[in-house]
Amino acid sequence: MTSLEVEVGGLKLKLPFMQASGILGGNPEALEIVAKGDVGALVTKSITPRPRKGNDPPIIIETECGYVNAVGLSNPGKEAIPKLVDVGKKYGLPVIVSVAGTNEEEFAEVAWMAEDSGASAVELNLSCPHAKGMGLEIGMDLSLSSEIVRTVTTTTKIPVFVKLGYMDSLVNTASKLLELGVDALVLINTVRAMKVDIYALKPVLTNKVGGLSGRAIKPIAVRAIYEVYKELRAPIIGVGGISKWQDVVEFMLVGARAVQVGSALIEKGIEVFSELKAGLLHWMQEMEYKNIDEFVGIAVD
Amino acid sequence: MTSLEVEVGGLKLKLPFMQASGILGGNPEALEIVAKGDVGALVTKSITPRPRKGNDPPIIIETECGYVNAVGLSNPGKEAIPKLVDVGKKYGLPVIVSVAGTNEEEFAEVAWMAEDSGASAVELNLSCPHAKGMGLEIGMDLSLSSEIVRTVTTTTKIPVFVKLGYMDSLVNTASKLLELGVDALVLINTVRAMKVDIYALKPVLTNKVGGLSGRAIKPIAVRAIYEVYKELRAPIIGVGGISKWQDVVEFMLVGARAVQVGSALIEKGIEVFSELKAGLLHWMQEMEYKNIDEFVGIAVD
Amino acid sequence: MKYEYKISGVLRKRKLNKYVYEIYVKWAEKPPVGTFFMVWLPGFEAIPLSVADWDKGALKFLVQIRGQTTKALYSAEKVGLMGPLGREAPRPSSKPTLIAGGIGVAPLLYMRREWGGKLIYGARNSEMLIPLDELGGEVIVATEDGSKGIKGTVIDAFKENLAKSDIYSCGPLPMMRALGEMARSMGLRGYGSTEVPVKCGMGICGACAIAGRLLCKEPWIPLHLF
Amino acid sequence: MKYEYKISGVLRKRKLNKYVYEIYVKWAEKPPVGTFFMVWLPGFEAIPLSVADWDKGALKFLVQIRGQTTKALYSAEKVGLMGPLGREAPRPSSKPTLIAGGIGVAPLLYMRREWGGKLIYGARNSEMLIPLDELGGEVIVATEDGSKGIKGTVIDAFKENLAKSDIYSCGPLPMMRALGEMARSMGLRGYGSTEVPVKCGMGICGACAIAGRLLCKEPWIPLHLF
Repeated sequence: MTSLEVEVGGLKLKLPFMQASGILGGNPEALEIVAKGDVGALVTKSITPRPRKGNDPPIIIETECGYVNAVGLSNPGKEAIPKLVDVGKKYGLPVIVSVAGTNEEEFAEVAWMAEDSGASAVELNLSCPHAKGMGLEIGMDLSLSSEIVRTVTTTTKIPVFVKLGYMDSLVNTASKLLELGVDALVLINTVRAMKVDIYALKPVLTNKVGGLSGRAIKPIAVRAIYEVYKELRAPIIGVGGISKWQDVVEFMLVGARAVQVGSALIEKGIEVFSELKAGLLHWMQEMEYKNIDEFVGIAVD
Repeated sequence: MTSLEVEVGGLKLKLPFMQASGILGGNPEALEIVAKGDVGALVTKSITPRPRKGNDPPIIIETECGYVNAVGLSNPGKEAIPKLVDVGKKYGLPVIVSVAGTNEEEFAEVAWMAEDSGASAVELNLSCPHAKGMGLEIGMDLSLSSEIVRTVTTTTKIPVFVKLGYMDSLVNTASKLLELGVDALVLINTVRAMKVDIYALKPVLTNKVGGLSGRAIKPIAVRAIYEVYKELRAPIIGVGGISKWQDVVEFMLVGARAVQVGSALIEKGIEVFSELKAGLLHWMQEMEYKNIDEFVGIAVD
Repeated sequence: MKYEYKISGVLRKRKLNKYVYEIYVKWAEKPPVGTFFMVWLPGFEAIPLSVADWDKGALKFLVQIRGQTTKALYSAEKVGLMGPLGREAPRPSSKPTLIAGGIGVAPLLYMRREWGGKLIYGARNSEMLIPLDELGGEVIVATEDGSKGIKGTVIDAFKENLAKSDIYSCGPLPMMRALGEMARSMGLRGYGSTEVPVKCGMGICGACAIAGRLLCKEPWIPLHLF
Repeated sequence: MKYEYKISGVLRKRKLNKYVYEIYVKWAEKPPVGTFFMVWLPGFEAIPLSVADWDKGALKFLVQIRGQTTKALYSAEKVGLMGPLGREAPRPSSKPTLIAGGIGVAPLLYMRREWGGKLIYGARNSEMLIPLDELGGEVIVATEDGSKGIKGTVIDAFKENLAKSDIYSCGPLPMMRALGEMARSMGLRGYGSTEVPVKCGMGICGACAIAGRLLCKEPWIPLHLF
C-alpha cells in the first residue's frame, strides 16, 4: 500500500498538503472551505496580538506568472484563535497557527493563545515582505529573530515552525534558529516584487511593494529548500509556486516533507489538493515508492 | 517628433535597448547577429582575464515562466575583447564589455583591455549567481566589491557600470558603489534557482544551482529598480524578464533609462527589439511624451 | 490575465441623491448579470462595485459616498477595472421579484433590465432613494420613516407582495438574514447577495466568506443560507 | 515547454565499430529531417546528437565515444531528451547527393531514408566506418589510407562523382570549408552542417555561431557560406 502519511517537525499528517498562510485562514467560515479539501492540516492567517485591518485594495494583482500581494497582515487578532482552531477539531485536522508580531513579547503572546486553544503547532512568520517592522525585516535581523524563537520555543510545548523567505543569509539563519529549538522550517515566503500600471503611471498595489507568489517563484523555492536541506537536513515544509503534482514531487526530492499551496487556489480552488494527491500517488506507484520518507531529499547529495 | 534617444551613465544611446550580458556576446559571429537588430548598444559576455570553459550542458533549462541557467561564465578571455569591440565599430554601436573576476586585479585587467580596445563602457558583473568566488558572492561582500569598483573607476576613463542582483543589501550596496564613482547601475541579474527532474531524481543543470531569468523575475526586477531609484535617483539600466514593450515602459516608470533583454530572445529572436521599439514609440505618442526623460521614474514618489 | 486592472475612461457621472451617484465607464464586453468589478482609483483604493447596467459599451455603477475614495471617484477621468468578477447569477424561471435594500439596488437594476420583474425597493427615508421615475416598470417602495411609499422595511413591503420563488435580493446583512429566516421557514426560493468586504476578488483572502461560500466567487447564494 | 528534458527509456544499443555505437530511445513523434536533440545523461552531461533515424516510436542516434559521457551513455537505461531542436532541413528538388565525413554521416542517414539519393561517405580508415552492408542503396566510400573504397578524402570522392545541386553534407569544419570553397567557385548548390559546441540549444549562448547563423536554430546552412 502506498501511504501519503508523513511526520514533520513533530506533527503527524495524513496528507502532506496544507494551504499557505494567508489563504482563507482569517475566519472560521473561510477556514472551513479549506477543511473540506484534501489537506493534512490547516494553517491560519498570520495572527498578531490585536486585530489589524491590513492594506486597502488593491492588495493583490496578477502578473504573467503569478501574483504580487500586499495584504498587510490583516487579521482578527489573537482572540479569534480559539474559533479557528475549532474548525480543525471539527474536521479532525491539526491547525497550525501562523504568528506575526514586532518583537518576542508579541510572538509569545499569540503563540501562547494558540497553545491554549489547542493548536497543533505555531508557524512564526519571519518573512512577510510587505509589513513594516514585521516579517522579512525580522528574518534578516538574526539577533531579533533568535530572541523571538528562543522566547517562543522555551515557553510553549507545541511544535514551533519558522517561515523564512529568500534572503542572503537563509542557510545561516535557518541553522541558528534550529539550534534554538525550531522543529521545522517553512520555506519560502513570497519574494519582494512590484507591478506598475503603465497607463495609471503608478504601482498597482496600495502598498506599492508586495510579495511575488505563484509559478514564477517555484524554481527559487526549490533552490532555497535544496540549499537548506543540503546543509542542515532539517524538517522542511515547502511552499512557493506549487500548482501541480509534479511540483510537489520536485519539492520533496530536494527535502520538503510536506507542502503548502497558495496561489494555485486562485485558479483551481480547493480541488487543487485532490489533484496533487492523485498525481503524487500515481507517481509514487510508478516509481515504486511506498511512502514519502523514501524519496524526501534524494536529489540532494 | 518622438525620440528614443537616451543618455545613461555617460553613454549616449540612439535606442534604449541592448541585449543582456551572456546573450550572443561571446564571439564576434554571435555579437554581429545582435548588431543587426534594433539595439542601441552591444553587451559582451562577461569576460575574465583568461578563457573559461564554463559548465558542461545542461547549462540552461526552461521552467514554466522563464529559464534557469548556469553557463558558468564561459568566455574567451580578455584577448578576445578587441574583436568583439570591432563589431560595434562596424555597426556604429557602443560596446559595453561585461567584466567578471575574483578580485580587483582581475577586474582591472579586463577593464583596461576593454578601454584600450575602444569599448564605450564596462559593466562589472558583481551578481552572477552560479560561479563560485565570483559574481553574487562579490556583490554580497561590500568591502570586496568596493575595492573592485574603486580600482576600476580610478584607473579607467570610460564609464563604469555595475550589475547587481536581488540581495538584502541592494540599496545600500548600490549607494556605496555610486559614491565610489560608478556611472550607472544594471539591475538585476538572474535570481538563484533550481530545477529538478522528477524521473531522473536529480537537478537538471550540471551545476545544480543556476539563475532564474525570464518573465518570472520581472516583478522582482521592477521592485528592485523602484527601491534603488527611490532612494538614490541613480542612472539605471533595467534588466530582468522583459519580453514585451509594456515591460519596457514599466521598467522606465520606476527609473530605468534603458533596458537589456535576454530570455525573450529565445522565443522571439532579435526581432524582439523591433517589437519593443514599435510598442514604446506608440505608447509615447499615445501618452504624448516626446522623449524618454519625461517619464523615467515618474511612478516613484 | 483575468486579475489585472484595465485602465478605462469615465464617460459620465451624475448625482442620484445626496449620497449616491452613478458613473459610466467604457467597457466593450457585456458582463454577465450579477457580476461585479473591482474599481481602482489610482492613488486611492479599489472598491467592489456591482454592475448596475451595461449598454452600448458602457458599464454603469452606483456609488454610495462613504469616504475619500468614493468622493474622489466622482471626479475621476480614468479608473482601473478588474472584472467581471464573481459569476453569472442563476437565471429565473419566470419574471423575478427583486428586493433591494439601499445601495443593494445596484445589481438588481441590471437584473431587471435583463429579466424584467417587479422591484421592491426600500431605504431609510426618501432622501436615500434613487430617482424612482427613472426606474420604470413596477416598483414598490418602502421607507422606514414613511417619507415615501409603504412605511416600514423592505421586508415589510415584501410580505405585502409575497412571492415564493425567483426571488433575487440584495441589501444589508440583517435584511438578508431576515429573508434567510423567511426562506427557511416559508420555503421561499431565490438568491441573495450582500455587501461584504471584498479585498482580493480572487477567492483566496477569505474576507468575503459567508455561509461557507466566498461571495467574490459566487456573489448570489441561495436565500436559505443567509 | 519546448526546452525541457523528457526522460525516456533506452530501447537498444549496438556497437557499430570501435568508436561508434548506435542507441535507440523511445520517442513517439517523428522528428523533422535534419533536426537534433540534446541528450542528457543525468549525473553526466547533455550532448547534441543528430537524428539518424526514427521508426516505430524510436529515435536512433549515432554516438562517437569521446569521453566519460559518451562512454557512460552506452550503459544508460534512461536519458533525457530535449528536442527536436533546430529546424527541418530544406527539402531537395530531386534525389540528393549526401556527403558524409566521419560521424557526420548520422543526420544524412535519416535524410537518405526519407529522401533517398546517393551517399558519399568518408573516414580516416576502414575501422572508423560504420558497417557498409547495412547502409543499402548507392554508397561511395573513401578512406584516407585507402583501406576501403577510394583512397582519399570524401571531397576527392565527391569530385569523382560531382553533383551541382541538392547536395547535403555534414562533416568536420575543414571538410565543410573545402566544400564551401567549391560551392563558391563552382556554383554548387546545397546545404551543410558541422559539429559545433551546442551548449544552450536555444539560440542565446552563441557558442554555435557560424557564418552569421546559430547552428542550433538553423543546422543546415547554404554550402557557400562555409
